[in-house]
Amino acid sequence: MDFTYSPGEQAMIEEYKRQGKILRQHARYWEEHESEVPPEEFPESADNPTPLLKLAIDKEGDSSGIVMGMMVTIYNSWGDTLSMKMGPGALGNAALAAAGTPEQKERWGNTRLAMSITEPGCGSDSKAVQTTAVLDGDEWVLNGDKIFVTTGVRADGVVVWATIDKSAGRAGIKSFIVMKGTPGFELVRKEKKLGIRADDTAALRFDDCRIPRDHLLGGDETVPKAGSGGFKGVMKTFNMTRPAVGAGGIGKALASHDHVTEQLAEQGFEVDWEKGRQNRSTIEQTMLETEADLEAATLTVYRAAWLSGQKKPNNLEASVAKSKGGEVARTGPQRMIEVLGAVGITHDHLVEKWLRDGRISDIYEGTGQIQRLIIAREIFGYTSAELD
Amino acid sequence: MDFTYSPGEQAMIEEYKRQGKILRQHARYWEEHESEVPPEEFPESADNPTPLLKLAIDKEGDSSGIVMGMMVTIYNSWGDTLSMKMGPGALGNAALAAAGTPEQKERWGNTRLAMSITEPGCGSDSKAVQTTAVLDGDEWVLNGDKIFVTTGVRADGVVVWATIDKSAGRAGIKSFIVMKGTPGFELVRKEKKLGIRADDTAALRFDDCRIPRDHLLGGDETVPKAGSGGFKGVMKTFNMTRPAVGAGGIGKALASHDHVTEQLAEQGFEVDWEKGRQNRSTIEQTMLETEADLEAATLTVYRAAWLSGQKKPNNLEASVAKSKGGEVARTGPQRMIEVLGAVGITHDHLVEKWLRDGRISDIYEGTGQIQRLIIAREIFGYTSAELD
Amino acid sequence: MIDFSLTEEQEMIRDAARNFAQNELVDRARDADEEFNLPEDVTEGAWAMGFVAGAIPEANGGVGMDRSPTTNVLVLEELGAGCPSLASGAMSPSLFVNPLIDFGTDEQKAEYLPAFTGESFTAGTLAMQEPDFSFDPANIKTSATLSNGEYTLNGVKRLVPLAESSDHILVLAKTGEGIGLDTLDAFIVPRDASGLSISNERERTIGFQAVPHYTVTLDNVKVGASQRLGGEQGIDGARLVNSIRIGAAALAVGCARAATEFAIDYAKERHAFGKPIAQKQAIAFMIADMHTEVDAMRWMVWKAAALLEQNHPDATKATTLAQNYVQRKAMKVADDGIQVFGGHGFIRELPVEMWFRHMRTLTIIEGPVAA
Amino acid sequence: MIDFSLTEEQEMIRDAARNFAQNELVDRARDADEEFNLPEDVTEGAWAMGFVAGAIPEANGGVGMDRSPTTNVLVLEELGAGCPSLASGAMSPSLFVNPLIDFGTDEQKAEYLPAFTGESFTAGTLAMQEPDFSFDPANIKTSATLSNGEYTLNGVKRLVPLAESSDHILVLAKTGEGIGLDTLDAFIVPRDASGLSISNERERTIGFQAVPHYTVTLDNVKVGASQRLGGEQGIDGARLVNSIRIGAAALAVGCARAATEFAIDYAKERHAFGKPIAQKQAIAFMIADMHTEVDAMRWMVWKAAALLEQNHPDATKATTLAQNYVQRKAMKVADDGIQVFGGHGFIRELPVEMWFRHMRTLTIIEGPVAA
Repeated sequence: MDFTYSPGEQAMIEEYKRQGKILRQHARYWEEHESEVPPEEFPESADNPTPLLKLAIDKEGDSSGIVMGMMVTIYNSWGDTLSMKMGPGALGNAALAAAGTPEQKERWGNTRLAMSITEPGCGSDSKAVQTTAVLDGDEWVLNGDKIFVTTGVRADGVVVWATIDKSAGRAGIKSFIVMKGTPGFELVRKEKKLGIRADDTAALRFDDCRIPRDHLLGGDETVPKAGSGGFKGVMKTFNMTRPAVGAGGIGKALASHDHVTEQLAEQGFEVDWEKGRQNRSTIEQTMLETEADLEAATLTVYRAAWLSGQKKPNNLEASVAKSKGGEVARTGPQRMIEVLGAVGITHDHLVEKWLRDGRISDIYEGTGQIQRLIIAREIFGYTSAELD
Repeated sequence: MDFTYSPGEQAMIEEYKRQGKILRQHARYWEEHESEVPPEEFPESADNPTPLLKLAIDKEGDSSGIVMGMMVTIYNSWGDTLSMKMGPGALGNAALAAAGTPEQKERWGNTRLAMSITEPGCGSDSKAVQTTAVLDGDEWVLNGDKIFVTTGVRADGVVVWATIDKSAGRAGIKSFIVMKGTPGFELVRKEKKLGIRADDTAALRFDDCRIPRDHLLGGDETVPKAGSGGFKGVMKTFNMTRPAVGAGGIGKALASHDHVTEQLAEQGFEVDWEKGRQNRSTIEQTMLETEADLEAATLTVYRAAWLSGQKKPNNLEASVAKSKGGEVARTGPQRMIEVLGAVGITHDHLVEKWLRDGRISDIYEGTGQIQRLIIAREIFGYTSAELD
Repeated sequence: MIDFSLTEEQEMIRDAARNFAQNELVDRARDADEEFNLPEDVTEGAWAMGFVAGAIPEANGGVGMDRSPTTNVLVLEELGAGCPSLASGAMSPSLFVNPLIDFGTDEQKAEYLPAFTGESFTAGTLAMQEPDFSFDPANIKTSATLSNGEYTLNGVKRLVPLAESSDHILVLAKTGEGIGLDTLDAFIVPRDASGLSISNERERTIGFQAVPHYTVTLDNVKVGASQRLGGEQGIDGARLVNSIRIGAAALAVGCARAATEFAIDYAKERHAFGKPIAQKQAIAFMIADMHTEVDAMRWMVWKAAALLEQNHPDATKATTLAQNYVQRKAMKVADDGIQVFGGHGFIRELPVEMWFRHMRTLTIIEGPVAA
Repeated sequence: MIDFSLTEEQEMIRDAARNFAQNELVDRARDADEEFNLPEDVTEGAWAMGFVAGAIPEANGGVGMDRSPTTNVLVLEELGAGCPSLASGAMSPSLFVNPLIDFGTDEQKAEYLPAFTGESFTAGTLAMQEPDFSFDPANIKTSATLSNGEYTLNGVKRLVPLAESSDHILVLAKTGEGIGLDTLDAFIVPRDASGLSISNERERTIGFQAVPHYTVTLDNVKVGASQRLGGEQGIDGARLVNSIRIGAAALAVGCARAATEFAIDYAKERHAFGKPIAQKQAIAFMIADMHTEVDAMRWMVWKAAALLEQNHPDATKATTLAQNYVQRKAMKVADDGIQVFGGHGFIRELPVEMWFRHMRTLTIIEGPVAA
């Protein structure tokens, strides 16, 4: 049992924070210019190599890679939604890596692939996917509308969900790789959002879009009967994604809390950890309770990741982490604005932005409600038919 | 628009509080002696006539009778679950008054009748009543188990729900008057409870219990088809009961808040209404937020009652009031114990008792969850089949 | 007497406000927010309805309706249900006019109120907020020092609506020491007073983007003793602050109501997992709670307004309770309002994310209007 | 390194504690509570498991296992899941023993610890709570004044478990001035010391009725300087208080877990409106949140215990955060635990109402055991 960061992790986190503060100087600009796509690399990136390099100090005491991935996600999110230097991949690349054939990985491994699941008529209900893929000779013909495609503008292509057999429900849903420029594949718009405005979120349309037969991810054209084995394969990759989305939410809330802590410290105010509740001020109590909530959420994220590192199932814990992360992303920045008072709603501080940015955390990758459904099914041992 | 109490109401409330403090001197004794039934009348009652007499001062400015009934309920509950002098009736009498034939009212009007609905297998789901009443010649034969019968020990008889036609669902449920001493009618036990221990709560059994045909309340033996008209008649009487149960919960929470306010005042502590949030102590903020919650709940109760006084439908508002009253009965005393600290969990104060007593408010007459179902159906315009 | 009834006149005014809000505000709200624009026809339309100036006494050229906080909260709820941001922009002159009516000397009323009796919208405003995180009207930092029959004002005011277009700004300041709302004073300061500066840039805020807010700095601004609102007697600081806090709360109730009604409609239409999401308890209960809190908040605001109207000694307590309750619950309603819509709630197309931003504004600043 | 793994030894001890709790506590809990009785076989059974005395050094006649707060919280969660009240009664000697191990001088250990190495349960206790509503261990009121090599203790202590049957009471007091946990001192006071009185009546409490608690009054109680725990150096007050707070939190996690598991089983069996109530989202989500918070609370407690074990400078912060979180969430879990059962939850037959009372006790008193 250990809950301390290794010196290397500590150094990495500090470096993420230091670089995050640099990125924050760009944050307002790219939020204001949401119709543009931020650069792949900021000018400062040359002098600021990835904080992961700080880890070398102390390999012995480091956490497992998956847990460390959560730290990275939290403190990456802590700075801003911007990245000093964009990584090469996107969400679709994870799907490619997980489910692609060797040929597919070889062919598209170096492209940036977005992931396109959601449709105007279906949010969390992924089995309601209406986009169709019909095999016509050696080509799939795709038709349908997709929304909320993260990185959909910047990406080279997308991994898109479509059904090849509506009657089969989830089992009929397959993933296809469609590259930009394919006729019939249209980038409809870049969404204007409450927060994470610098992140690109696209709406796409497939209108008799024809792709070669071998663009079906994994290559398996069969539709399993009744059972949802095919779907479960997809759900499995979520076990890492849900804690990560929770971690992103925690990052925003933590940024708000850290910022307000600094602001208060400038006025000589500090939480006294020894003093009892009865003798605290309201501000002190608010700061303390918010930090407790953040700590709780963070530990559930680490727990879900740690299990995964131990090769233990974490479907339940992944949803616990996601629901807690989503919750603090809502309540944390809200309360921090209350502590700041009226200036908290102005652009004097980034807290109002973090409230808007973080608000998505309880929505995407399954709303808090969907997470509770998953948790409840797990603890009751129910199928999705028994509890929906 | 007016939200002040008339001088008469003010005097009545003060008198309820004064007498309530006398009753509190008996509170621990009767809680400890839960197997006994408290007296119909306490010795002090001779010198303490009903606080309603205080109203005479100022009839002009008084609230409508139904609203005033809620004040009475709140401040009756404020003292203790004990009454200086028991009223003559019980819940079953209200049903008799609302649905009885003139002959029935004449015959049983002066007896104390409990109301018996709930069964071990059905809580909020009243259409699941399993107790049967079968007409055999000129007699109804009742069979079944009943629980949670308020005043069931003290009462002279009960108004009991039984189905005369299971296939008809709610429409088949009728009310019957069964007096104590009827063969086959057994008082199984007096329940031991978390709180309101001085209140008697009985479990009853009907084992081939035969009653004359004219003991069917209202005398209507027909079973309406499909529609739930028969049931709706019963639900209507609830529109007064739900706000009243909410009011009872508020009484307990208010008692806790008033008590702690007094305790704090003794130590020179008072909430400053002018000071802003940023400058309050945690205790001050807790006292203030609890009072705000109490005020909100109280106003929803008054609103539901006021509508009823205006002969306007209040099914929605009755459930709003019940859900808010049930909520503050849980959170109010909990927080007040937190303010008192460790002595708050001891018998030094009655607050721990009010927490236990009040806990029932979010359960009986429909749990908070059932109230939300009713609210949701009303605002969506859904039937109980559409939202269950 | 506990009485929730409205007078016939109140019902009429409320209905008129509702019509105006639904017809003139709802459809304008999104563009106004995105374009940082307070449309002139909106301010003129509200002006024509008499919401602001109706209570200016006949003696000062007004129509002399009752100065009624209860009527005002009815109007403000309706306007808030249309768009709290546009409503606050259109109603911000009430921050100047109502305190003048309530506390002004006859001379002050005669001098400053007639400007607001014309047919066209006239801006007027009040400067309250300060940059300090522990800002508290009961312990305001802006000072007014009396010397040689003149007051010298010093301090920084934030988020002053329409400061740029108002001829006069009512500045809250403290003439003495101590803590409490009775330490408050208000000064009628001309916008072009020497030492007063208005920020070039509008303040950027999470919500209320249609309303121009400015930082106003007072650097040894000198005003005559006659500019002190209420003259030698000064003002009832608690009453002024209560009126402002209740105004914000009433707008918040309206906005929360709109969010709830919008969620109800959407939940019945939107299908997931084979049926309307309204038929899912998780969604149904969330919206049921939204409805419940809108009700509860409204009665809290009504009570505070009624006590304020009666000049009841408990008015400050009722206002503080109502403000506290509304700040907690309205924000939750707006936040859950997004949740019902899932990802669609996050896009700047449906109004739900806008209401969320407006609500965060409304529940933080002490008040953009006076009830 | 973030690491949730347990050692093999910890897993073994935890499993043993689980077996003991499920077999020896669960069925005894209701009668013990109703009869205000701490059954001797329960205290003896727990004693035989070595939960209390295991860490007494070999030099003092003990078995000398590691003094491990992390192992202790594993045990306490399990015991709390059995019955937190019986657990606290059986483990209350830890309030005396663990501080002695942590802070005692060699002489003090040699004098007082051997009494706890026998085969039979030996009572020992600590007096912390005071009647003041603003009680705060960082600002304790009981005073210890040094004069002529003797300390004079004055103060009133509330809710001292097993005071009547303990030979010695560890009394928390302040020798100096100031605020902070470093102002704390502890004194080993014989129960029969002159000036010390134990209330005749047991304290009546909402929960934990099986455990005898007493008011202990110290009226000019004189003890030698050698009775000051830790001798001249005194104690690390923060570490002592942390250990106690973490102990209570661990019991609360166990109790909340029991309430959640019980609710899960019931919700799947109980039918209403034609199906198990677990299939209703309102109930399912409520229990899902109960599960989530039990998890979150547990990791908070683990972290605090791990930092305490490492004597990490952030241990006090972690403990305060864990205590705060557990106090809020565990109470909600226990309260919702009743709600799942409706009217049945209100009857003193199912354990849910008992857990609610125990939880209110656990989340208010600072700690009935030391981790």
